Amino acid sequence: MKLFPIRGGIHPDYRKELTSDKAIAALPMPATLYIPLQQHIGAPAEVLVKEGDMVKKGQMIARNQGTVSASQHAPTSGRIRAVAEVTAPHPSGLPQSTIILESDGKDEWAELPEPITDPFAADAHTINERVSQSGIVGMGGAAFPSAIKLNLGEQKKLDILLLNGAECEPYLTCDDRVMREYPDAIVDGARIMAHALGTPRVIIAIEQNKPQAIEIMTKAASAFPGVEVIGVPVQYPMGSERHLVQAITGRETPARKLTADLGVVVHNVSTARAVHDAVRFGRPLVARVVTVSGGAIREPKNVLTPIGASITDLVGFCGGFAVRPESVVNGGPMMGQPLPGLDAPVVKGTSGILALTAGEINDNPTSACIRCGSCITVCPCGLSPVDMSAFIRKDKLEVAAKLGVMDCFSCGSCSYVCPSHIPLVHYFNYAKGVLNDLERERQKNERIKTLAEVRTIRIEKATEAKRAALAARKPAADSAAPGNAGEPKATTEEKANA
Amino acid sequence: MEAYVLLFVSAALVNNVILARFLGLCSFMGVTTRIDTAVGMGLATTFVITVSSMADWAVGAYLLEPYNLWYLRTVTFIMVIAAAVQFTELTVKKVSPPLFQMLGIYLPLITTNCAVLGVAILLVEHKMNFIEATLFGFASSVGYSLVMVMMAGLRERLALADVPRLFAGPPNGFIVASLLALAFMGFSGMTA
Amino acid sequence: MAQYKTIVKDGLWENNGVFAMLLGLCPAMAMTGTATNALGMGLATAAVMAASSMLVGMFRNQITQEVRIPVFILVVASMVTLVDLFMNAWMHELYKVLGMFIPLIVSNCLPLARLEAFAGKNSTLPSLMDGLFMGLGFTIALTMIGAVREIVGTGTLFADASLLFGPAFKVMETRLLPEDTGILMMILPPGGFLVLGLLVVGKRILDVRAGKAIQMGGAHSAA
Amino acid sequence: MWIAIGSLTVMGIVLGALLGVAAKFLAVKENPLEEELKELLPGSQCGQCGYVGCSQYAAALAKGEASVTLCTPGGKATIEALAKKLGVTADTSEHEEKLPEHAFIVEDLCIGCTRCIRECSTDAIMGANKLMHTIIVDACHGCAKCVKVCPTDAIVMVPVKVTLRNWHWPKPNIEQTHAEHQAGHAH
Amino acid sequence: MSITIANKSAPFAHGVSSVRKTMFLVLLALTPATLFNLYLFGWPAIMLFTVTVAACLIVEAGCLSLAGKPVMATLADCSALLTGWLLAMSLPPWAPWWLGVIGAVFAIAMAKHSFGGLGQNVFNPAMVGRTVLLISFPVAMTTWIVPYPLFSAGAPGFIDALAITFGGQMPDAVSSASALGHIKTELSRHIPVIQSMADVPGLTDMLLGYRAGSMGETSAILILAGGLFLMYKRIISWHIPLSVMGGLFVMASIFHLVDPAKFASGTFHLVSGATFLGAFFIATDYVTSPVTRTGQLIFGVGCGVLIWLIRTFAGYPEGVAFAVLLMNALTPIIDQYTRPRAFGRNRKGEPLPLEKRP
Amino acid sequence: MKKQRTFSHGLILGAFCLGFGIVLAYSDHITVDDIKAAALQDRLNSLGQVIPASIHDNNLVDDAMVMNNQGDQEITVYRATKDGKVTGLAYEIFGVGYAGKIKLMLGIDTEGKVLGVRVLAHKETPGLGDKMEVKKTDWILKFDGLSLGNPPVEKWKVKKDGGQFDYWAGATITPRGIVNAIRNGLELFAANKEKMMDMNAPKAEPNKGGH
Amino acid sequence: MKVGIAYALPQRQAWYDVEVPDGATVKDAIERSGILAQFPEIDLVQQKVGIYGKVSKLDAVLNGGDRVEIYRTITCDPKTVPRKAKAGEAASEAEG
Amino acid sequence: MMMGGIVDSSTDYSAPALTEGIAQVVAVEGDMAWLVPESGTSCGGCSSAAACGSKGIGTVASRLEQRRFQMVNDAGLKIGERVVVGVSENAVLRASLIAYAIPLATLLVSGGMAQWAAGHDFITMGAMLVGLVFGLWLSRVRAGQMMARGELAPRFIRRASMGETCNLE
Repeated sequence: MKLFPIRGGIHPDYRKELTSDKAIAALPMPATLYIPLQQHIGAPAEVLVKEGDMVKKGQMIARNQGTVSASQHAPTSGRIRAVAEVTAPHPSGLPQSTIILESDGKDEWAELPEPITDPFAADAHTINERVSQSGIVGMGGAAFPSAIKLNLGEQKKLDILLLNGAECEPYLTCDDRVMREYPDAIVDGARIMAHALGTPRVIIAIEQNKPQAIEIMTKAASAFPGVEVIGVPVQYPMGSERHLVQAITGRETPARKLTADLGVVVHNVSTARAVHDAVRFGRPLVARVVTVSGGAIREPKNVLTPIGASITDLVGFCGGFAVRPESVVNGGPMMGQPLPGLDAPVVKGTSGILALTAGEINDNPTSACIRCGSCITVCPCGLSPVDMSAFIRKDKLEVAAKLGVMDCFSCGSCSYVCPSHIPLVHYFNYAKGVLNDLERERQKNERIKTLAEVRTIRIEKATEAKRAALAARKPAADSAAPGNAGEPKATTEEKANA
Repeated sequence: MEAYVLLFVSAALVNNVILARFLGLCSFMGVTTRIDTAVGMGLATTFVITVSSMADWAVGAYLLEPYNLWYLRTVTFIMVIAAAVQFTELTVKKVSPPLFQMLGIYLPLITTNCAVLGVAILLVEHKMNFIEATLFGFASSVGYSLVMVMMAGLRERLALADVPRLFAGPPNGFIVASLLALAFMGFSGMTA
Repeated sequence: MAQYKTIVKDGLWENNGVFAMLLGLCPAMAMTGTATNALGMGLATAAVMAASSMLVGMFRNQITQEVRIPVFILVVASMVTLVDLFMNAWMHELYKVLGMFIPLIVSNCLPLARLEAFAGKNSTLPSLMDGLFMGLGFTIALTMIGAVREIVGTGTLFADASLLFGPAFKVMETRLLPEDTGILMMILPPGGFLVLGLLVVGKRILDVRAGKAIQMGGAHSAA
Repeated sequence: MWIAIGSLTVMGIVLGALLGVAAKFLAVKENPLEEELKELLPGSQCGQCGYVGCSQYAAALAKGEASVTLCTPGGKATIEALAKKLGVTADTSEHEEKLPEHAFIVEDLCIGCTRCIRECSTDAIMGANKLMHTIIVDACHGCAKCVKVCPTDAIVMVPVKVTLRNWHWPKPNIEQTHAEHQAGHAH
Repeated sequence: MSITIANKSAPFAHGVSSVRKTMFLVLLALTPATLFNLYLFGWPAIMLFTVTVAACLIVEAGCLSLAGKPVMATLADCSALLTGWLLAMSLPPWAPWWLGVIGAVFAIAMAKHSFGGLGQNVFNPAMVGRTVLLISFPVAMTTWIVPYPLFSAGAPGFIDALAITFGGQMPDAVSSASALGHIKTELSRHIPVIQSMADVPGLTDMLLGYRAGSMGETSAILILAGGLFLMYKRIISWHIPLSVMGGLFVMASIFHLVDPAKFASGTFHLVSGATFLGAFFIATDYVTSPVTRTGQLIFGVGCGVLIWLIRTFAGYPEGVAFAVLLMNALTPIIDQYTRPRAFGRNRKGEPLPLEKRP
Repeated sequence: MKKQRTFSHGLILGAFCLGFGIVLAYSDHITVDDIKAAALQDRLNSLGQVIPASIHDNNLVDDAMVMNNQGDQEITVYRATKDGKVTGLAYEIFGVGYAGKIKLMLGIDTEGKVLGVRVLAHKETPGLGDKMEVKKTDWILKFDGLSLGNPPVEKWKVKKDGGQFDYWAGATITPRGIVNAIRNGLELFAANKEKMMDMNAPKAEPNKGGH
Repeated sequence: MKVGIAYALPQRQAWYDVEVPDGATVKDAIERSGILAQFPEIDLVQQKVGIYGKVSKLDAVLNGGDRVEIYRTITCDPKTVPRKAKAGEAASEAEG
Repeated sequence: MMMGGIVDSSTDYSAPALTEGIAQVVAVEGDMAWLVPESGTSCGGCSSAAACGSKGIGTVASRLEQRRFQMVNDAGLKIGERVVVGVSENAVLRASLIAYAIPLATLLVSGGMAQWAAGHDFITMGAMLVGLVFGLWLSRVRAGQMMARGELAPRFIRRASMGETCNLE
């Protein structure tokens, strides 16, 4: 199949060999699990349990709330210790509402929903409902509730389900391992999703630096005519949804539109496997494969981890730190988030935990920009990081916005190549945050202005009504004292209070 | 033809109004913080200079010369220029009020732009004929606009630079102008 | 009296037309190849400023808002013409050098700005003082620029002063560097801009020493 | 000589007439400045500026009687906008951007007097006579007028809380990174 | 277990590039040509080179300490070294020492540090230095000598060199005109180019560098090799060098075809003067050239055309420095109008229209 | 009312114009003679440098004539007479310098021998191309006494071009332009000797030129 | 017609807009808004309701734009709560 | 995990063109409405007004005069109404091209042609005058066209809601 070139991109040092050839190992069930109510984009889930409740594995303990949300399930059986504020796996180090579950060691399954025996006979709604019930979110890192994406078939005419197995981030091999070890589950999950979406074609895109995965997946897909496996060039960030779609179809997703508008829906390979589990066995998403790697980890490997296991447990399982890490990263080195500490739990979107040494990060002091233009060359979004960061530095965020800082998806290519080691992505994240703040503030101000006006009108009306009432009363009782009659009643009340 | 090309190059580049003749420096330092402003000012000035140099030439040839009133040139020229600006203002307003709304602010600045008067005086000093005068006016103002836009571009860039505090603002502008003038020295001798 | 003291101080240095307000740049560049020319130009401008400020101060009540600017221009233009005529008649050598630039005093921003800012609002005598001292401050600035450019550029100071002002000024002519050793660029256009820029920096350094805040941008602070 | 005087005079008259025509052409019927200024103000009529409401402040501004720095709820942005509109330079250095705040009612002190409710121009306080009053944070813009009228000091201003939803990366401090690194090398 | 506070956003990986490495590679690429020229022009050239580079470093250090920036750390980025090096290469080899020093002051203090130092300047510092010298000291800056290779007969010894560089005692007999200067002078006497071309060194000599000229002008072939090395190392892309040479060559060739008596050929323009040095090492200066590929092409063609215009019509025989400065002045505007198209948007920034799908 | 205001603007401005018109006209009136005298003196001064006072007893400006030179430019030829006999001529010649035209005044005697040359105006680079000014060097004085035959025509070049005239370091174009200009000036005389010496030819207006 | 429904706790507040038919009562609006599901602790028997700071009955008829408010009781004894200093009181009195 | 910072942003920052602004109707003349913009000018170029001695020209009142603009009143606007208008981003550039470059070009071209054909100063002058008038007419037409497309002048987008404020930057 003919592929299309994508703009820019880089070829970082991948270092996938640290973990790619080791089979997935399961983490022994930790004694305590921390399940945040929000592990996804959207509204946090609503707690269904309270302190002291006994739950079984797979039991729903928090329900999705609102349209964009996902439910949470107990990763093992045990007792709810508390619903409390616990540090989130987030660079801010801020706490969030988390269900704390103490394992009883039995790992007993709850009564699960009935498997859908023939999903291809079931209607889309049934499948979506099941996916939604199972708390499945995008497992590539963005953690967008998958059921919503599976609903797109209702609104748009779709052609292709694109399964993203590019895994372009260095170090990460969890998708690679899942593809190698569970190819049939992935293909089946993909076919179920394609059925729900109504797409005739399924394309599984895998970067060419994973030849075994390509081979195994091709074999697994060979039985199904609608399913193709395509090796895509090794080029970071090939795994970005829009770029992968461009590479496969040659079509560029317009800004502020979705790939679905081009007829393509993209899901992660691990998500497909989770869908398979949910549909065929009724199992909700309670565990995921996490790559634990980096130069500071003694025994890097891929670990099947229950959601909510603390990162300390995970690192301990991998032999602990060989050297003091410079940074511990949640996700890949390019787009991952630094962790403020190791207390935070693994969540559904955690694809990797990397403990990186200073040498691996290769962070040097920032020097002045020499306008070499490398950042422009590598930017897959066609932006001008050099100019945007200069404007942000001088607090001219509106100009940076004009230049497209909101179109940046923080892939990190520009920061990676910058010879002056300017924290370009950091600038953009800052700008995006402030611009969002401003947007929020603007919305709030508009609201407040309206509120004030509404109130003024209301009070005017009330005064008017009172005056009218008074005028009506006046002829009747024309001996009433004219001055005091209009005084608001509230004053007397107040006096009573005082 | 070649003479006209030379006249043009000489007036626009070699003896650039701003960089070699030092005319119109107020607007050069003042209205060059943004490119589109510089373009607006440049085009407005180009129009006014061209029109007023024609008018000034006519006043010179048909009023001052016959009656030997050259000593009144300063007064008459400046009034002709003021009238030309006023004329432009009214015409633009007549032609399109929205245009006027957008460009109106530049026009009053032009009356006191010494480039306009300077060009008029120069074409008298050089005893040019009508065609030369028109071309000279036009070429000079093209050179003016060119330098204005270049300067605006540079200053937009420098607004992002970490200019030392002592140099920030006007001194930096002068140094840029100095370097720009240095670059334009490369054209010297082009008309010899 | 205090008012006049402020006028003098402002005009000569504090609020100097060139260094602080960045006005009248055209002659400040064009006529400062040598200190002598600069001095001549400065004095001519000062004369125009003093005369026109006085006139405007006198007639300020007759000038309506709408015709203000044209009248100001007219006043300056007339004064300039007078200077032009008198200089041509009685200081012909100087006129030969400054000739082309005398008419341009009209569109020098400084006289107009002072008419607008001061003379239009004050009575005759303060206006005259303001015009005169602003003009002298302008002369000082021009002469400083001219002196720096001349010394660095050609190694002389007030060369040809005797030719322009009269034989009495022969004493001012000095040579500070040997023949042909100056940095020629200084008397060429780039040097003009450079020296003005550096002198503004110099004034800032003095201001900082004196414990004052740096005046960031004269008329255009946005820069 | 007569030609000189004559031509100059004629020119003057013509130019003056031209100007007159222009002035007539451009005449404005009213001065909309006050309206414009009013629009720049938050419009919550909080009165912290010392004037009765935003309109009065705007009127004072238009007349040049008031300083542009008086509007507290509007913050730095409003000051700058007003300054820009009026063509003055505002010294915003003293008006450091305050962190956004909202009012908060200490429940143990609230006696349900409804004074604050009447004071609030955005209906951000909910409650009734002798019943608990509560601030609706989303509707509160932090004017702090309620704080002044509360008889029991039950209302305090608290900073808007930073949560995972509104947290964002701070601006990178390059100089600091540089210094840190140097310190690192020194070890 | 305590780990570093998360004070920096992703990415947590970085390529091997650094400013110092980039500058170092450029210096490396310049080395062969420099060594050859130092050999060619002997001791005086070595002295001038040393003085100029040292002056640049000292001025840089002075400016840095005045600005309160770390001196040694910044000096180590090699940018001042490179500026000094390029400035030295654009001077006549036997020029007096003060030329190098004055050039260094203007290049580093005026053109670079008054804007805030590395990366903030808008004009190429080395070319500012050279241009200031050229218009200030036209005589010294246009006094060329024929090559006197080190240790060859007639070459000045160490002591003679001291006299030349520091004593200002230029031997009278050795001066010679550069090829471009010669043609220009002859043309002004109405001697056709074809005729005057007979007096300038042949193409091979021009390429190999056995001719009069500044250190950077001679030895085109070694400069070319250095440039190709930089391209191979991906320090520079082909866009600027090729478009500079292309613009110059095309203009020169067209006019040469029209009137060979008045206009020198494209090939001559390419190998003479500082074309190669300008195209590969000066116009490609990151800080002062456009950042996008399209912008670089426009910049390069502009440089090429201006070089030809200035060489052919203006007063100065060599136009590289002026052309580069003029295009530097246009760089911000070029940059603004050649920004790449953002993903999913058209050139204006509007979101792309949604195409009709088959 | 609007109309009235329009009118009054015109009147105010008109009144000022009238006032200044009178002042200026009067000033012109009192200065015009002095300006003329200054201009005349100026001209005489420059002529005096190329025609020694000893060889004439007339006012050089009075006996001027106008003719065209080789380049079809109108030039004024000033003639020195002693006892009614022409003893010398002076006229403007033009050379092409580095930065533009160079205007010189050439004075010759009746045999075509150079009495003196002076630069009137030029745009050459100060400090480099201005060495022909008598203030700077005495280079220009070396032409005194030379004529077309002395040195021979082929030697009327700068040394660099195989002629006999010095040039100064860094600049060849300027001296070359001047040498050419002088040679052309001498050739003009050679070709138009009769016409130029004809005192009956129509005389030029003494104060023409310069406003 | 559109009316607002609000309930507020110190840390969590809700203020929804709901569309109700003309002539709807306070109770109708509360039920329609679903606010009871969000705050299960609301007990309409115990807690008072009102419109814009005025206590009203559950079966009061609404007008467009009204805000239905569900109140909580005060927790302190108004008699024992310390009052602001006299000066402050006077000032607020004057303002009020 | 990207939990923070999700705002339902209705603003496409990078999109060009139409910068919205609020204007108030100050007069209605026939089918045209006069409006005064409420935000600052887009050019910010008056910084040199003081420098050039035309300070008075740049005062608030006079600048407001000049910023009055006219718009076809299709929407039946009344005095005092506030409306949202959109202005194209690079309008100043386009506007100055239309207002000055077109007439100037026709003036020079017609003058040049007349000079080449007739070679007489008076004819040339006449031709230039004709060219200028023609160019002014042309720019009027162009301005009209572009105005119709909303590329040049502010155009009516919608009536401003009560709470709508001007977008300050």
